[in-house]
Amino acid sequence: MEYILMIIGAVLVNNIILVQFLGICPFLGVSSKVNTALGMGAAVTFVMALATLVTSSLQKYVLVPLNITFLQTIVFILVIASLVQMVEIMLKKMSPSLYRALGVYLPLITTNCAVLGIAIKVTEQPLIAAHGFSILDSTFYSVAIAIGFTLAIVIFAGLREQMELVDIPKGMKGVPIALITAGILAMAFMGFSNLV
Amino acid sequence: MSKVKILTKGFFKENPSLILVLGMCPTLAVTTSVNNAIGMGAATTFVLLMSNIIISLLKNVIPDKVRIPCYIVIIATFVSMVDLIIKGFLPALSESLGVFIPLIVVNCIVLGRAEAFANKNSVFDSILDGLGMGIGFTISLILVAAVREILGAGSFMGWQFIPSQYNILIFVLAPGAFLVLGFIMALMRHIINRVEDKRKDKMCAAK
Amino acid sequence: MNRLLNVSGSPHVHSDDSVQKIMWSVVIALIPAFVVSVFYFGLPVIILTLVSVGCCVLFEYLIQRFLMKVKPTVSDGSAVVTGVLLAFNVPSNLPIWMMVVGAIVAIGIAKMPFGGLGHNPFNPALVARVFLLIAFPVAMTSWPVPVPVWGFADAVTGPTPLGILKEGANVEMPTYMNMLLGQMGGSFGEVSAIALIIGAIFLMIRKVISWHIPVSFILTVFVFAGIFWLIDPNQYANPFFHVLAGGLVLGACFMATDMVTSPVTPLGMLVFGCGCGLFTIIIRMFGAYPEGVSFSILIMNAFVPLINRMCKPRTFAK
Amino acid sequence: MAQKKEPSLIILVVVLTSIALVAGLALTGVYALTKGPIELSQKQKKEKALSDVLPGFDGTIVDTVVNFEGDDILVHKAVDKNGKLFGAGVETFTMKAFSGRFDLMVGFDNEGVILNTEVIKASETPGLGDKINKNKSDFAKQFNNNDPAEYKLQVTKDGGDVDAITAATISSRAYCDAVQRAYNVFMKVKEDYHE
Repeated sequence: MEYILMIIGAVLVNNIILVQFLGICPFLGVSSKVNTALGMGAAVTFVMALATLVTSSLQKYVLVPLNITFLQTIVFILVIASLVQMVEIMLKKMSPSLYRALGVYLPLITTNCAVLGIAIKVTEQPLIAAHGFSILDSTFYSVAIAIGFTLAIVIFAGLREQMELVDIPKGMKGVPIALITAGILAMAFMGFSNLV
Repeated sequence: MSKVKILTKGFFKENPSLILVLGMCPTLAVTTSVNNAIGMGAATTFVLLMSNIIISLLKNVIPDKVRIPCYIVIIATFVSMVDLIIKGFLPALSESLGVFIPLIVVNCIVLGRAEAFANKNSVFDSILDGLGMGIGFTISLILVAAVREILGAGSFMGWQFIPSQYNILIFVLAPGAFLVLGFIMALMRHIINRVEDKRKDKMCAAK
Repeated sequence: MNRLLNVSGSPHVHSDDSVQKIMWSVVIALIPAFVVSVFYFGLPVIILTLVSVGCCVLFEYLIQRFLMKVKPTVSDGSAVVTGVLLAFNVPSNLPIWMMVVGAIVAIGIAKMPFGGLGHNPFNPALVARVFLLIAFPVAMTSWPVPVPVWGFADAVTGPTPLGILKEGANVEMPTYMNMLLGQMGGSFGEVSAIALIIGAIFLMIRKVISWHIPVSFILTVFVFAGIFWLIDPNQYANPFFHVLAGGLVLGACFMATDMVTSPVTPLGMLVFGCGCGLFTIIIRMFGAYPEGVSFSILIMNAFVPLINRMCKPRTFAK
Repeated sequence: MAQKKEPSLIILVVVLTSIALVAGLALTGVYALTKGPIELSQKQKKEKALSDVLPGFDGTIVDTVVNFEGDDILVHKAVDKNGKLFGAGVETFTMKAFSGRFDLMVGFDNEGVILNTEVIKASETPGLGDKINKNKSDFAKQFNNNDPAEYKLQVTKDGGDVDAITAATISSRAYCDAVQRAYNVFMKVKEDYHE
């Protein structure tokens, strides 16, 4: 039950883009087509789960015992950057078809603040109070967050595809109208507040 | 390019967040109050300046192949320093900016300036560039924050001058961030279009 | 006519005359509900509606004339409909200036930036309503107690039936008869289910709206509320209550059916209606806000392009 | 991977390692410099909260961790010069807040009467839920000098004695939840306390 609530919370209530403002760059950049948005979502989910698994393990077994949590930022970003590289190389070798589908999005993920942001956030306070800081919880949460990311980016891509077809006033075209759409979407998502 | 231009191009014409659409996350997230915006702007400017200096100093030492990891390490170091300093001396600010201080690492502005400017130019030019971009970023943060704080909380830098029953709460919440930024960007583009139209008219007239 | 409305993508209807006809039909359909609200809430209803309509028309005119520099199209009546619907979605004691803010939002944020009528992905009146709800939570949730026209409507405030359910206030629930006729707390246009249904039937006869969305929306709410009610009748309210309470009938018949912001195929409309119903129940039962109709329609508005994509007739040759 | 024109792998590794090394050293230096102030500011904050919730107390503070319903809760027991329990500051929390969680410090006297409450960490909605902070409204003050044994820690709408913040019932309920948890923990501590 706790995990179901966690999923709802991460996908709808604290949607990473519309509520937490993380990962806005890919949200605005890679959301003009529904198919690309889906690809990006899948790639982010994959990397995020992996990254959170590794970073929370490092946090628990290396940084905290050695009392060097002040190196957190630098360690985490290096882990994420090299993970992205590794995933790219491995995918290329092991599953060329998946690589073709996700490959172009992978390098973009290093600078996607959602991955680093969530990796840091999950270390700050226990996700389920009674569990304390748990690697399993963190990884699970990051997958749920990534699903929320995918949901938001796909909905948004649908809206933008439709907007391509109509005449948006000159000054509003592109990023401004995208931000206003995101604002209205964020309003709609506020209906979910305190769902869990 | 003249030195003055290197410094000032980030203020308006190449404003990193309002024109180049970089660093959107902090622009949306920490602009609930002008004080937060100034803090975030100053922190980012510091990181931008320091990383620009170090990277332009080391531009001949760092091999091309590993430059991105090197930049990331350098940037992350300065970010962690800022994080520690703010935590130690400005704990209230650290609490309200939260995770967005460490996230300066992935702010595209910083890595972008390293790639696009600092690794090709002299140290002095890189200092100007870093300062200019940082100030431009800070200006846009303050602009967004001022609109949000005045409309949403009826105050400016914590000084309340509109009674709370006239506050439009939504502007300090998530949707307000998107709306305000969207309209400010539209306004900027409108101004730029107008200026360019006028310049074209002048040139036509001169001919 | 029906065919034209169902299958064309936006912009839907090219001749001004048809848009006008549709819009005025909607206005006529809203008159019964308006009369009932005036009966219960008195003069403020008339004032707020006039302010809302006037501001919507004025802002649309100003924006088109001076910002977009195009020929104003306010005569198509769409701004009037937005104004009336927006006014119907607020408590009758809302300060006038907040109503003006709502009109600015409806026209200046939800409609014109997207290019005007036919291009806006979200229903303008709903965007404004949700904006007001988030911006002024106190003013937007203190409802005057309905008193027939000879009383003083705005003297006392009381909760809506859904508010009673959510907040557990020690107030008696209105009877079903009162909820049907309109003697319950609430935004002034949503109180009388009967008046709204009469209007909706009129629109269906005129073929301005089709039955798909209202029926699937209300049915979904009924079914899910029923399931919860069967599980635990003490904790969850009766499904009839959920259908009559709050803005469900108004939302399902007049807002969700807005042809610009709803799917084009009948199947899509059914999916759309079910989605609205599902989100409404989720928000009503578990969310922080007592009423979920406007949020759920906005969310489903966002899904419309995806629904259209899924439900479009397949092309055979590829 | 390695191509002909690239500099040799060794150089790459050397450069990267030395940069990382210098970075690590520099960071350790800054850390050493800021460690004091960071700990000091955190300690001051805790101490200030503790002295706010235990007004007029000067004696020794004994910290214990109490496991309550699966959560570890830190209790600062206030013991006066004679070894008698003066009261305690309980670091409590709630998961029912509008934004998920907030943390409070609640002070009790040795009878279990609430002396004072203080928000440690909360991110409730600005303008609404953040009125739980004392500088924004008087909401939190109504808890003071009440004994939860008689004073029902629920908002009036739920049949309790606490007046909720207008339009922020959830934050108000969460506050009650956190205080109730603190009270339960304190009563447990009080039972176990042997002078």
